[in-house]
Amino acid sequence: MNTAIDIFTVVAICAGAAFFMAGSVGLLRFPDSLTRLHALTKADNLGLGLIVLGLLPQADSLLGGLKLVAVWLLVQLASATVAQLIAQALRHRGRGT
Amino acid sequence: MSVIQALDISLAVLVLAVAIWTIVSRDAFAAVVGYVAYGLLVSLVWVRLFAVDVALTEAAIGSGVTGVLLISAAVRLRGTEAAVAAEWPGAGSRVLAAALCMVVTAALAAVVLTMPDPGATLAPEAARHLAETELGNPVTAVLMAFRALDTLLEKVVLFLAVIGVWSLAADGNWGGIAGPRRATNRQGALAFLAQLLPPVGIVVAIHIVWIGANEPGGAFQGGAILAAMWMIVIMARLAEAPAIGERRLRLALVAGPAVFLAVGLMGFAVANAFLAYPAGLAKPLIVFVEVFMTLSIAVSLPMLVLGPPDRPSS
Amino acid sequence: MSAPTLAGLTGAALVGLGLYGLLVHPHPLRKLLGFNLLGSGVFLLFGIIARKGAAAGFAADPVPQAMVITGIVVAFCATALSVALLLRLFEAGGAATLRPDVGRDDSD
Amino acid sequence: MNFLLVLSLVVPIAGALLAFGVGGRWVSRIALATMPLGLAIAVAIAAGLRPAGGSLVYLLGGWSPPLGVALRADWLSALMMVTTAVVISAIGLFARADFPAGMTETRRSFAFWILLLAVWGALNTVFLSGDLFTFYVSLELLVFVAVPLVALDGRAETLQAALRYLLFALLGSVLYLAGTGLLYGAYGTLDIGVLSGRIRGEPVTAVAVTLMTVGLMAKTALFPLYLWLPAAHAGAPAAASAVLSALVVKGSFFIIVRLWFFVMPGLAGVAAPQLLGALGAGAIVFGSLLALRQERLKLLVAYSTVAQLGYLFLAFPLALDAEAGRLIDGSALIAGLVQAASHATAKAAMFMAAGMIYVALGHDRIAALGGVVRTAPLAALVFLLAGVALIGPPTSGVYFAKTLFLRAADSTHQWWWSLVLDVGGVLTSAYLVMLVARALAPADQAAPSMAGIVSGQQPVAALALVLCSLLLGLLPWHAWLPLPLAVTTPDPLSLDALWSLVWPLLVGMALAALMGRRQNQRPLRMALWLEQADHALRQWPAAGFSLLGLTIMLGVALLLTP
Repeated sequence: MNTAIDIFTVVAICAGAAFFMAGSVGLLRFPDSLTRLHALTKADNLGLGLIVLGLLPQADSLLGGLKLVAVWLLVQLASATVAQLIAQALRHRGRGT
Repeated sequence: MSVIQALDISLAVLVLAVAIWTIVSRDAFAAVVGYVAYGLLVSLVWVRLFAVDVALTEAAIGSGVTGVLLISAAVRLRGTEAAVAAEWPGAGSRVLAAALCMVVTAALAAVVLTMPDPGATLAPEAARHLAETELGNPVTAVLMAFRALDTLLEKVVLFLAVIGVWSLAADGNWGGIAGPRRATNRQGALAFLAQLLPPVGIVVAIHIVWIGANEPGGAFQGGAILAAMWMIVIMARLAEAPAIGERRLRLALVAGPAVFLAVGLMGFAVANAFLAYPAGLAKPLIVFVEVFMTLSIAVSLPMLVLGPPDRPSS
Repeated sequence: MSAPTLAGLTGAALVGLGLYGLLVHPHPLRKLLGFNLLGSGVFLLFGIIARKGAAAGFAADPVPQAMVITGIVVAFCATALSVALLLRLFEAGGAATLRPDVGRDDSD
Repeated sequence: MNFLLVLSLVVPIAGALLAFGVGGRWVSRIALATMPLGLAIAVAIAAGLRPAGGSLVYLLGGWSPPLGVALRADWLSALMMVTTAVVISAIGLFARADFPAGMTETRRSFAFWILLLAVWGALNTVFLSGDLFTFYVSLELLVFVAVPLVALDGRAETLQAALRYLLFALLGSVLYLAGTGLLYGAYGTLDIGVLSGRIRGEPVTAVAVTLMTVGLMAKTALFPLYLWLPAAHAGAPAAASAVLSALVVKGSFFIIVRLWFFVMPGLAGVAAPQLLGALGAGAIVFGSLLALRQERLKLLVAYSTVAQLGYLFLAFPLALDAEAGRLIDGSALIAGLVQAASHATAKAAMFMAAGMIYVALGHDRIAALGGVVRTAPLAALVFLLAGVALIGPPTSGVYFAKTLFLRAADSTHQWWWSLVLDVGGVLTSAYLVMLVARALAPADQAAPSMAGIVSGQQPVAALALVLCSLLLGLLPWHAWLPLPLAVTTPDPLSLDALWSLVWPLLVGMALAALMGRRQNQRPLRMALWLEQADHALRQWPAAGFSLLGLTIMLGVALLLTP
């Protein structure tokens, strides 16, 4: 049972890390700010989600698990807001580069 | 080389690379953004040093609040870099300065490399007396009991910094308001965040102050979170900062050091020394002081970030 | 090389970097960044001292940790006061320079 | 008795917090009400030292070092605390007119009075602390008091001076903090008493002490690290300049003394104290010569501070017992602290006088000082007396200190330091004589219309301070303090004493006369060179190089000490 949980954790975290990697590559390689933003937010949200998911079975208490979920939710909220603000600023300047 | 070691080395390389970037970058704004990232990386280093209290403080104050302050300054000072470009010392001087700085670094590195392991420590002493403070977190015990005077004086530093920033106001704006004005239009993502986040932030801050007695956390970290909540509300223009002449604001600012001082003086009467706590009441008294310290920190940090009042109160 | 030693060496390097930025960079805001780097380098030196002082069941000596927390708060206060001064100087003089002879009458 | 140590820092700080909370016109009243209390506490501590066996100790929170923090009072603390209390009280009296308690709260008054109380608390912490990290926190307190005081007038050049001061002082604090950390890492304690028993002559000690000392020298504005001082001290309001020049720079000096004489007296070696003394000598000569070249009165006084700070550092080589390689807390150290106390009182009075002259004339250009004797006779008198006090007539504290310095130079066979003392006296006389000549000249035109009126209380406060400095050598204060060795008051009426006042004055007069005759000609090449050097040292790159160079020199000197 424990081995199964550990394997689940490792797989989920690796998948999450892969999303982070993809997001970072997108940030560096995409041509303009809006697509970069797209790459970053999508990948980071999913990446962090998978990492939190992978860590959940490892939490030693219910409270610990809730804290992990809370971290994920807060990051969701913050990154959504920041993405929105950046996009607004870009539109305000009238260009997407 | 183990995985952990490889991670440690890459973290150190990353920290240094970002630090070099903040020094050599041509654009001040980019340098400041680099510094914020640097602060977060350094807090990871603190986690690796098993100093979670410090990591929390560094992330919240060293990177977070300092970051807000520096970014807004960099925005307002855009374009001033060109004006001082002529003041750069010549290439020869720069090389010489770099060489001299390297000597300092080399001396410190030599000290680090020759440091005995295990080194000199007060950890056993702190452990022996921890029970007397009725706390579980030794860092809080050092801050609030063993070296309480330093913490008290540091609260006075915070208080003086607020006075120093305020004293830069124009005479006509004394007693007035700093920071952005309140807007009637409450649309937009930031306003949404500023309405959603503070209740969560307040709960988290209270939690961090409360567990600070026994686990990593405490007044500094909790106060910084509360301050961040307030700053988001002000930046989203949902509310204005209070006028600096307002009595409530003044009292909130001095509450931390004043209550600490009062509890310390009470020690003369009930515990035979200044800043001593009577047996059995140490933990409640320390938490009591920390509550007021948190309040003062939560109010001081936004005041420092907003700067001197720039308009009279209406 | 152990994690604390590595952190200590990073700290030593940061001290040199920060010192260079603070002394050589002409722009006050960049000097301030240099000061903050210098400060955090010094704090990391405290970090290695704390970690090497691990004893009595504590993963790190609490005394240097407490000093660093105090130091971080003080460094923030210093940064805030510097920024406020710098912005006021910029407003009042229209320039953000530390050259003493700009707009002064005492140097002939 | 011991609880007085706590009160001496708590009372001013509590006053500052209270004044802030209450606000309005109560701010200055609370500050002024605190002053007699603080003065009484300082005197009580000084008087209590002898009966207590020489020192008083208070364990904060009941925790004993090394884990806890102790406050300690000895003769050094007592001397400096009483001086501070006297100077702050006089400044308080002086500042009542400049920072009035109006019906509505004003920015300047509010900030000034709270900062004045805070600086008192910070200085008392410096004088009483027995712990290296508490020193750090109190140093930061001093920075956060001093910088707003410099910027109080809000003009662009004072804001710039304040920013330069802040950045340089912060650099000093961080260097000090780095050294503190290294000492803790090596010896596991921050308590001065415990540390002095454990410290050894190792490389780590040399690196730590070097960083701490250089950081503190930057804060003390010891030559050549004075880039921030002239503009900062000359640009602040008179009462604030008095605080800064008289007291704030002494705080960091005091910590250097604690570090060298009480933490590591046996590890100083021979070269390092000589280096400190040489910097002091450089300050005396360079600062005095530059004071002679100033065109504004407040700047002259500021450069005179640069020079006078140099005397304090002569205590290091003169206290050295070369055979044992130890710093002895004997007559040279007493001389250094008496010099600090005399300079504090005289320089505060001098800045007050300069401020009153500024008010009375509407300017402080030295070339246009003519007629000041008629417009502001009392201010001119105070300025003259303060200048005389700095030269050192036989009853003054400066003379007392000089006698002890000379005695130490004699007994340690270091004649060159007595030469420095003589040159310093001559140059001080020269700029005073030059000022007197200017002041006695008839007024050029009718008195300018922008002149203001000096409040009646102000000259009294300044005069009281000047008298303290002038009589410090005569008063039997040393009978009260547990000094490490018995010192006798030099006889003020002896021929030697009179001669030692007269000859520097005569030579100074001759020098001033020579300079006056050259007034309309091209300045000497040396003077131009001097001004260029001064200009360079007040720029960041040169100051940075001096700082790094000094760090390396001091480090090498300490590393090579066997």
